[in-house]
This record gives sequence, structure tokens and C-alpha cells, in this order.
Amino acid sequence: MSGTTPWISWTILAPLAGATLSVLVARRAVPIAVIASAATIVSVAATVGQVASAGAVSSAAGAWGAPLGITLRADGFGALMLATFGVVGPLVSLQAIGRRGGPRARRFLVLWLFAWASLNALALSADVFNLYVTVELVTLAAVGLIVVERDRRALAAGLRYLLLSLVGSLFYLMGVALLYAATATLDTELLGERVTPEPASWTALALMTAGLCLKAGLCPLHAWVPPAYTSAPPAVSALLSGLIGKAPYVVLVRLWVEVFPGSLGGGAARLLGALGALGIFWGSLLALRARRLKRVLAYSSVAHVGYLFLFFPLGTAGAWAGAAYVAVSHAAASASMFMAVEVVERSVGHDMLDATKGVAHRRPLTFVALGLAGMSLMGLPPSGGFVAKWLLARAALERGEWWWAAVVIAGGLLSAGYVFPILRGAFAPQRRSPELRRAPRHAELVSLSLAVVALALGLIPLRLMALLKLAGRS
Amino acid sequence: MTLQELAAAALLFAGAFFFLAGAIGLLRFPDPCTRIHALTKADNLGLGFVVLGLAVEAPSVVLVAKLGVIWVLVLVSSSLSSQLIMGRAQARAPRTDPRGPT
Amino acid sequence: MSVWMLYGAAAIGVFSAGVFGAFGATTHVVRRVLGVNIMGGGVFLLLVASARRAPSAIPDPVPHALVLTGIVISVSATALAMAIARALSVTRERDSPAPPRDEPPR
Amino acid sequence: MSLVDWTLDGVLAALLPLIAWGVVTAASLDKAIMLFIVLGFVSALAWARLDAIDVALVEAAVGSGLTGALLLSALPAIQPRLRRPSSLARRAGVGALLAGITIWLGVTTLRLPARSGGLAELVCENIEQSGALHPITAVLLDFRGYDTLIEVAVLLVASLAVRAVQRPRLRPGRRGEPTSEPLASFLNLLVPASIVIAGFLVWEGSHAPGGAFQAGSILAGCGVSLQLTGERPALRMTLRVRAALVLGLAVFVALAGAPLLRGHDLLDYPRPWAGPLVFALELALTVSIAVILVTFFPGAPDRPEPPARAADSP
Repeated sequence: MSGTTPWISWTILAPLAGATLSVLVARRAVPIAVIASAATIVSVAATVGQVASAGAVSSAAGAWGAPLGITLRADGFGALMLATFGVVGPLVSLQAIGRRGGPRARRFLVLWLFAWASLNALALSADVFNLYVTVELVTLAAVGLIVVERDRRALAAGLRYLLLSLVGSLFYLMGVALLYAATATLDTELLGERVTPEPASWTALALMTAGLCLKAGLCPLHAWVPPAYTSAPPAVSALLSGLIGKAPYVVLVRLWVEVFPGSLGGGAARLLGALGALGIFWGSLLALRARRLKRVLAYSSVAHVGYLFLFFPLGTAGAWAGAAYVAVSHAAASASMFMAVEVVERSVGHDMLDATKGVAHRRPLTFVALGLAGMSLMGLPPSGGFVAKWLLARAALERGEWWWAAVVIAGGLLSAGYVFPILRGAFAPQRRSPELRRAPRHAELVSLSLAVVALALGLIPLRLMALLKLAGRS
Repeated sequence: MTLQELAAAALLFAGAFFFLAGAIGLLRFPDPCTRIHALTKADNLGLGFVVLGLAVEAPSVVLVAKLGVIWVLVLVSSSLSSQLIMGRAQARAPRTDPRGPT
Repeated sequence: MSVWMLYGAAAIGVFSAGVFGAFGATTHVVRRVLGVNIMGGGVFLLLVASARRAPSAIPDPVPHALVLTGIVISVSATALAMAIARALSVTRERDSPAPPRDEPPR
Repeated sequence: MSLVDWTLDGVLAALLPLIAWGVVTAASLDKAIMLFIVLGFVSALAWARLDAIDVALVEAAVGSGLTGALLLSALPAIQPRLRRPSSLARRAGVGALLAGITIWLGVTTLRLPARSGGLAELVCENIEQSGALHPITAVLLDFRGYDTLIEVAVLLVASLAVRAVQRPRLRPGRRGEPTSEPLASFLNLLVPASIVIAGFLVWEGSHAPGGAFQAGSILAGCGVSLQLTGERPALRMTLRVRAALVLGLAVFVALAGAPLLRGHDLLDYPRPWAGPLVFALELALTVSIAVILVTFFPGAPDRPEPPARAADSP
């Protein structure tokens, strides 16, 4: 890289430096985290700007370049993920800053900074082994966040998530070993040129895909998702479901689009799509039956992972845009819902579905947030979720494979089935006002702003789509 | 085959013999005391012969010194660990062994 | 048949044993951790074995470096898993029994 | 290759999966962990046979030694009630899956290109310009230094998370049984010996097998021995300890970021200075790795807490 400011590297180094410093100067952890977050946001914005104006940006670590060194590359998809992490993450972390100090808030902030650095590194990495290392950093930081409050069920869920995640990573790593043995490179672009249809390559693809599906919680492998998302502190659930859960998918897309583009739309891809469809139905049905708000949201996340996988059988640019849009809009909407549920839980004392009864009048901001984010989850216009599902359905019809479109529409109807009861309970007229405890004001504001983001995504899709098209690979 | 090589081979074989004897002893002897006894023979004598055998063939004095250091380190750690194991075995013996303390 | 193939085949055997330990043997957390570590050992062995295919004198150093990184990551994850398992068995005793699946936490 | 070589490699290669199978099917957990440690040492032998001396060193010290100690020291504290035997159907399912995976992977592996130098040549061509003359150190800290940067972050995150889940009560190391005389004198010998060996390994790392990870794990082994024998209490999070924890990552981030300020790529060391910079980085990493690995151990082996104690969460 020459001449341009290396913002792309700062998106990783800034949060990493902030995290390091706030471990050292624990007493000043909060201000350090604020400064590091600001620096990271600036770097992310600048990187996205560079990508939007000049196309993909890259930087070779140590100036070596592939195949000897590791390359960081921000294409349209990478920039979109960077932007998502950089908008949703800091908003969620505001609640820890708002809680003002305390060892728990400090631990949360440090681990979040590490997680953010690793998520950015993951979005930018163009090296399959480096992706493994960053995925492990994401996982360990996520487990740290889950268990940070030492709640017994969170410990159990965190341990389960950690072990399954490690198994997934090692399947992935086995694939990396085979790919390197076959091609003598780890760089995704070079791999794309050198991979030939031979047993080692498709075995590697199968192993890596299986490992990543386990980590992403694709339907038959989703058993770890609900315990982790429901027992973690709400802000952590918001990060897990909104951002961290997308990390394995980002790696998977890199793998299929850059290394194995020929497999898109093929038999294995159809299998992934079918599992995605299964996830949409199964997740939505379980969400319909759940009686706790957090469980509804956790199962809804399982369903939304399903939408992401509809990209693989379609494999067109339109489907890619749709899947990326699902990722982005679900990140904002789901994080917003989890934060709103935190407010409800703190106000009422529990998070049963009927906890929302009559709370709308007392916590209007939260319920505006729930309503807007719920619209996006259901895919009602003009939310981001609507654009996402519309893009996916259109891509399916363009390829003449109407059944995927039917899945998308049915999934939307089912999600209406589990989102409406939350809102109906909330807005139902109530004879006497329920006793409410004090709830954190900043959590309400965070939830509302995330919901506004989810809505706004539906109003400005064209700009983001232009960004995605730049990548122009698929 | 030179005399040097012959000597090295003989020493290595001697070392291997003690390792084999130690391994058989570990498997066949009845109680911790005698097992440890068998093991220490393997560690001390067996490794000693192997180190000697390698030292005969070693191209430099530094390498001989390194081999010697390895032998001493293994001696220290094996004597210490057998001492610890026996200490623990004796502490447990009255409870686990119906025939009384050994 | 060459030496690397010998170790390559061994690596696959080790990996499979690890998969069995992680998924199949029992659900005890220590066994799972052992299984995961053995899976890692299999992958590392394959990497190192495949580095020895060159006819030249020195093996490919890149897989060696990857394996070093992998071992360190493995031990980090193992340490975290054991710490959580310990914390879990300490808390287990005194906390109230787990609430039913869909009940509020208190 | 002589017959002796073939026999040796054949025996090692056959032993590895057998021992691995023994670990996962061992009747008791103690036995499983012991066999796991044995597996580590046999792997180290195999790696030495495959000319991977660095890997053998790290495997023996970290993969087998420290991991084994971690598992063994935690075992008494983990209640056996966590154990639930898996159902026959599950075992059969996993077994069938496994047979498939093994055959499939085995065939694939044996059909890989039989001769490939990988990136060895490229590494040799560029090693003069890197910060180290030993190829593996050059890959770890220069060519793929960015991987190592993230890896050090992984270590630090694991250490922080381990600390976070420990009950504060567990942190001070409890003195176990009184240290025996020979053990005490061994520990006295251990500290200076480990420091010398670690220093030697860091120095060697620039041109021969050795380096920060090997040296750090030797030092950590010493620290863990002191802690597990109750000779020293577990580390308290004083400023000095925290500084040691983050030193490696801090130096690494600084080395990664400094070139950015001059308009270069990250980790692009100024070439004439690459050698000294990489050596300084190795020293910092050695300290951090040692301390981080020690923090993975919560103190002397403990038993489950008596149930009567009150919850300590505020």
C-alpha cells in the first residue's frame, strides 16, 4: 500500500491497544475504552470510506505479501461487516460505560475490545490460517463475556459453547492443513487460483464447512445456541446474537466465494440451503412455543442463521446482497431486542412473555424500540429486514427456484407469530399500573437507537448495495 | 566398522537392555517399592549408557557436555519423582493395604 | 509409501480418536477436553508430516510455525475450559436448583 | 532410509493412534490423563523424527507438560457428578461417523501430492531480510508475525477469562502438605536452572531451534511447580503482574503500529533494525508467555468447597 493512510490496520490495532492498556491501568479502564472505541470507529469509518470511493483496500502485514505473509483486505463485504461491528458493538457497550465502573463493567469492556479487534481482524483477513486464529480469539473473548458474571447457568452454557466451538475450529483447521498440503498457500486469493477439483480440496471444503456450521449454529447443530444466549447477561447476548454469531458465517462466505466459487449452487450448497430452510422453520416454531422473551429471541436467531445459508444454493450476486443484508439488519434488530428485554427484565423482575403486559405505558421508549426492531425481524417494510428478505426472495425467483422464496415468505409469517405476542401484551390496556422497578435509562436509549438503525437500513439500501457490488466477485 | 562405532553400539545396547529390564520390572513387580526400584535402574543406568554411547560418537566437546547435563537433569528429576511417589504411596499404604504398613 | 505418509496416516488415526473422545465416549468435561486436545494433536501431526515431503534438507518451516501457534491456542482454550469446569463444580453445590426450562430465573 | 529408520518410524506411527485411542477409552480419568501425557511425549519423539525440533520442544513443555498438569490439578476439584455416560445409540452413531471420517480422510491424505517443498524455498530466499536467521522464528515473528500477534492476544484473553471465572476465594494458593526436604532443595535448584535454560533458548531462537514460546513455557513450568507444591501462592493481580501479562502484547502492538505512523504496512520493521527488534520482541514475549501460562493455574490443587459457604457475589 502506498500513499493512503493505513486505516485498515488501525481498525484492528486501535481496539487491541485499548484493551492492552485497560488491562494495565485497570482503574482508568472506562476512559481508555471510550478513547479506543472512538479511535476504532474513526478507523472503521475511514476504511469504509476508502472502500466506497476506491474499491477494495489491502495491506500486507510485514510488507511480505502472499504467499509468504498475511494480507489484510477490505472488500465490499468486509467493509460492510466492519461497519456493522462498528455501529452495533459500541452502542451495546455503552450500557457498560453507562453503568459506570465496577469490576464487572471493566471486565466486560476489556473483553469487548478484544472481541471487537478480533471481529474486525476476521472481516479483513485474507488468509485461511489467520482466520482460524482470529476465530479462536473471537470464541475465547465470547466465552469470557458469557461467563463474566459467574452465574451457574452461564458457566455451563459457556463451557458447552467453548467445547463445541473448539471441535468446530479443529475441523476447520484440518481443512486448512489439507489445503496447505495440496496447494502450498494459505492466502484466499491464491487458493482460489490454485485449488483444483481433487479429493483433498473438496474434503477440505467439507471439513471446514462442517466446523463453521457448528460454530454458526446451523440448524441440526444449534443446540448450544439457546442456553448461551439466554443465560449470558443481556448486553452479551446482544453481542453474541448480533455480531459474534455472524463471525463463522463471514469465514464461510470467504471460503465459498473466494476459494471455492465453483461449488456455489451445487449439490453441497443445496444441502446447506436445505439446512438453512430447516433452521428457519424449526427455529421459528420453537420461538413460537417459548414462553421467555430471551428464548424467543434466541430461537429467532437460530431462524435467522437459516436465512443466511439460503445464499449458498442461489449463489448469485443478488442472493449475496440479500444474505449480507440479513446479517446486517439482524445484527441491529436482534441487539436492540435483547437490550429492550434487559429493560423489561429489570423493570418487572423476570422475562416471561407476560412480563410485557402493560409496561408499554411506563417504558414507552423500550416499546417503540421493541416495535421497530420487531418489524425488522418480521420483515415488514420499510425495515432492513424487509429489504433483506425481499432481496433473497427476488434472487430465488430470478433463478426460477421459487421454493426458496416460499421459505423466506413462510419464515416471515412465522416470525410475525412470535413477535406480535410480545407487543400485544405490552400494549394491552391495563386496569392498574404494575409496580415497576427502576430500569437503566441508557439501556432504553441504546435499544431505541439500535432499532432506529434497523429501520434506517430499510430506507438507505441503495448506498449499501453499491458498496457490496464493488466486491464484484460472485 | 571402527572401534569407536563398535564401542558406541555396545554402550547403546547396554542402555537399551536396562530400559527393557526397567519396563518389564514396572509391569511385573507387585508393589510401588519394587516398581520404582525397576524404574530408577532404567533411568540411571539405561540413560547413562545411552548418553555414554552417544558421547563416544559426539563430534564436539560442547555436545558431550550437553549430553552430560541432560543425564544429570534426568537423574535429579527421576530421583525426586520416585521419592515423591514413594512418600505418597507410604502415606496411603495403611488405608489401602489390609496387610498393614509395609 | 514414504515416511510422511506413515505419519500422515497416524495423524488421521489420532484425529479420529479425538473426535470420538470429544463426541462419543462420555460427556464428562475432562474427557471432552482430552478429546479436543487429541483432535488438535492429529491436525498438528498432519501439518508437520506434510512439511517433510520436500526432497530438500530442511522441512517446510511454515507448517511448523502454524503448529506452534496451534499448540499455544489449544492450551489457552484448555485452561479456560478447566477454569470454567472448576468454577461450575464449586457453584453447583450451593446455588438453588436449576429452574425449569421456560421459567423465569427467580 | 535404512531398515532401522523404517522400524522406528513405523513403531512410532503405530503407537500414536493406539495411545490416542487408549486415552479416549481409558476406564478412569486419571489413567486417561496419564496416557494423554504419554501421547504428548511420543508425539514429541515423532516430531523430532520429522525434523520439527521446535514443535517437539513446545509439545513436550506445553502440549503435554502444562496441559497435563492443568488437567491433573483440576481433576480433584471437578465433581464426578458432571459425568453422564453417553447412550449406546450415540456411541454407535459416533462410531459409524468416525469410521467413515477415518477412511475418507486417510484416502485423501495418502493422495496428496507426494513431493512438495511448500514455502520452504521462499522462506530461505527471504530469511536474510527477516529479523531472524532461524526459519521458524522468522516465520513466527516476521513473515507471519501478524498471526503471532493475534495468538498472543488469545493467550491474554484466556488468562483474563480464567481470572474472571475464578472465585476470589480460590485465588490465594493454599499450602498443601508440607514440602519434603528433597522437593525443597529441588525447587531451589529449579529456579536458577530454568532461568538459565530459558535465556539460552531465547538466544538460540534467533538462529537455531528455540525462541520465546519454548523459553516462556520452561519458565512457566518452573512457576507452576512452585505454585502447585504450595511453595509460592498464586499470582495476585498486582500492577507488576499485570504489566508482565500485557508486556508481550504491548510491545507487539507497538511494533505493529509504529510502521503505520511512517506510512508503511503494519509489522513492517525497518529492515536494518529487524534483528534487534525481533530479539526485543522475543524477550518481552518470553516474560508474558511465562506469566500468562502461570495464571492458567489457580493455585495449589483444591477440593470442592464445602456447601455451607455463602455466595460471594455482591
